[in-house]
Amino acid sequence: MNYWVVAEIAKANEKNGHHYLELVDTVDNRTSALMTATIWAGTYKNIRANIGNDVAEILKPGNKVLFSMRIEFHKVYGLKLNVVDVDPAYSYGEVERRKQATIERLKTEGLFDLQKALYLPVIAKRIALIGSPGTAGHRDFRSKLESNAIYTNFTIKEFATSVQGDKAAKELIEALKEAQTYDVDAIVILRGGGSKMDLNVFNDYELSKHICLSKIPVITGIGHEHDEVVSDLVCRKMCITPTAAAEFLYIQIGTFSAQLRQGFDAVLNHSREMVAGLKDEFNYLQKYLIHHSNQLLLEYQWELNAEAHKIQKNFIQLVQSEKSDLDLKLDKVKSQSIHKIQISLSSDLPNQLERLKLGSENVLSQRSTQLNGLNDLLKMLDPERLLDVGYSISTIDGVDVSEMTGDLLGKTMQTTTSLGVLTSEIKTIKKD
Amino acid sequence: MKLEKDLKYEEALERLQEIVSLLERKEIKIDDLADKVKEAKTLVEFCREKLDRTETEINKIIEPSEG
Amino acid sequence: MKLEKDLKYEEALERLQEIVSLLERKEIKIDDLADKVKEAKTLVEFCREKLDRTETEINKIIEPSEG
Amino acid sequence: MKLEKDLKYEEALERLQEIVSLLERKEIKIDDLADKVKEAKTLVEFCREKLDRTETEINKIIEPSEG
Amino acid sequence: MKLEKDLKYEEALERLQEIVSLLERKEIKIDDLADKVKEAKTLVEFCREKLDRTETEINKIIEPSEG
Amino acid sequence: MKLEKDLKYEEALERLQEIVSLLERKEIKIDDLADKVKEAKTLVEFCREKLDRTETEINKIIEPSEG
Amino acid sequence: MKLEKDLKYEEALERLQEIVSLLERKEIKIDDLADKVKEAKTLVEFCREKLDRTETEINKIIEPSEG
Repeated sequence: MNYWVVAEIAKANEKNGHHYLELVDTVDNRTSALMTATIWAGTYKNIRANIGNDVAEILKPGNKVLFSMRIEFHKVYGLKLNVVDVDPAYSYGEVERRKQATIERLKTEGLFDLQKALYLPVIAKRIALIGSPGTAGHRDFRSKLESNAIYTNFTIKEFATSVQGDKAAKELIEALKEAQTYDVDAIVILRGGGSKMDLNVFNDYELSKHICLSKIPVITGIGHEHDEVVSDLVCRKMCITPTAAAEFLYIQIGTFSAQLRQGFDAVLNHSREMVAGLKDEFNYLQKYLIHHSNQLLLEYQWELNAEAHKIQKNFIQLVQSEKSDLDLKLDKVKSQSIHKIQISLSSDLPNQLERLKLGSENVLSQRSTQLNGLNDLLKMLDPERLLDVGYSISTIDGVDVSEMTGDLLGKTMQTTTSLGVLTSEIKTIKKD
Repeated sequence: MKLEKDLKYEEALERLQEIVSLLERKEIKIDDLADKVKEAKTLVEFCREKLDRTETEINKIIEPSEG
Repeated sequence: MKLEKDLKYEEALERLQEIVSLLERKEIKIDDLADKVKEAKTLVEFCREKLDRTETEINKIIEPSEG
Repeated sequence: MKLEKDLKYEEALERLQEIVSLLERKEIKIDDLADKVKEAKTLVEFCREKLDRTETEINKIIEPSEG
Repeated sequence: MKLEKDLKYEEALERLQEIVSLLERKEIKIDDLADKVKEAKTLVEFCREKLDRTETEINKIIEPSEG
Repeated sequence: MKLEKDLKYEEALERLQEIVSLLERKEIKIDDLADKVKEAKTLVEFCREKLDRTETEINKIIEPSEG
Repeated sequence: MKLEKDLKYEEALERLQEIVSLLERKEIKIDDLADKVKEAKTLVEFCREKLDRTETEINKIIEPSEG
């Protein structure tokens, strides 16, 4: 009959393929039970076939292991415990539990995040390489760093350690310590992978603590398929494989270098664009300046010309109107003068002439009338005319008879008639 | 009867008036009467002629510029 | 009949009017009548000529710059 | 007819106006008429010349810089 | 005619407009006309010269950077 | 025209734009136009020089590392 | 241009990108442009030197406090 028993391995020895274990149980850190157990070589082979290489790791002193045991009683050796099987799941859980305990402890001690606070240079080209030379991981790492298309200008200082086995933790810690004294940008811890139990060394409290305390950023490149080990968690940068660690380093630099180049190109391009843009803007501005200046000037010229034309027109109008006034005045002078002359010619002088004519006619007619009157009188008084009508003139001694005085008797009287002169003697005078 | 060559119209008229006056006053002797009358007639003719001539002359002076 | 050389139009007109006036007042002798009329006529002609000359002169003065 | 050397346009115009006025009031004798007209003409020419000269100057305001 | 040494363009233009105004209101004596015309001409030339000078200056800005 | 010793490009440009703006709005008197134009010219030269110098400088910075 | 003595390369890159950003946002004045480009150049050179330098040997530093 087999029993499942949990026991802590206190000691483990191997002889001829057989494994002899000293199992203990502890209460409050004191051994409460102690017994030896044996894994016969055949059984071990079977277990190993089932679990794999982790079996060595699982059956290490200090581990609590879930065994399937058969209790035998031997006449010579007494009560014996024969291990017939090991449940690795329990061990894994145990590893995990201890890992968690380590994490807790590191956190409690304030060490857990120390690496995270360290500055990992973006150009990490001086590398302290801790690992086992000759392993595949080691080779991969180096060859990646030395022959990639991006950046190869690395300098590597190697610290050779074993990465598995009982001495591994101690050697790794030593290497870490020594690396501190070098002027490197980063410490890379490599392990080419392995089983869970293989990698358990990196869950080691001491090792993890030293990683935390490293003044130089630590990069891990521990190949694993599943959960990270404590070293991964506390280090500055965890990479899943040595190759990944190498890639991280050169890609980091490559990215940086590319960003740098892009940034600088961008600065140059933008600067040139900016200057070109400003020049364009400036040229436009200058064109506007010229255009608007000329436009304004043109307007001023138009205005001036308009003003000049206006003033000229007004001046000319004034002069022209003055000239017409002058012409009018001169015309007036002329027409008034000619008028005056015409009046004199057509009216004054003819009037005078008419009056002259009329006056002379009047004088002549008056004189003519006067003369006619005299002539008529003369005719009337003409004696011959009197005789013709039967009158006669008698004279005595040449004196008109009517004028005679004295004694006329006897006197000879001459009487003139139309018949001739009659001579007679006065014989009588008869008075009225 | 002959008049002085340069007898003036006014003088002729005066003498005419004188003769007419004499005739009116019958102060002319019958013997002179005929002579006086003749003289008067001559004077009248002289005067008339003078007037006619003057008129003609004046017309000649004035007319041409009237036409 | 001859007028003074520098007779003025106004003087001529005045003398003309004097003559006309004399005639109108019949204060003129027949013997002088023709002479006075002739004188008047001369004066009229003088005046007319003067006016004509003045008109021509005025036309000459003003025409050229009118054209 | 000679004008004073420094006769002003306004004075000339005034004198011209005076002549016109005299003519309108018929206060100019025929004898003086031609002279007055001549004077008027001289005054007008004086004024016109003055205006012509000014006009030439006026045309120069724009001309020279137009060309 | 002489302008003040530091005459402004605006002032010159204003003075030109004043002359136009005087002309429009016929408040310029003909005797002063020639002077006014000369003044106007001087002012116009002053303005024109100022504009020309400014134009040259503007062209100077254009030339060097256009080449 | 002298610019301040430590005039910035932006300030110069701003002042240029101001001048252009004034010109556009026709708010510059002709008397000031020449001065403004002169100022603009100085500013234009300043800006152009600054741009050229900056460009040259940038090219100088690039060249060695471009080679 | 002088960089701080203990400038980190990331910081250099960051500052370079800041300059790019400023340029992209057009927040750099032309007056500062050449300086900024120069700064960028200095930053790039600072980084590039580090990248290009071959560190033939890692000098072993034995810290007194570590020993």
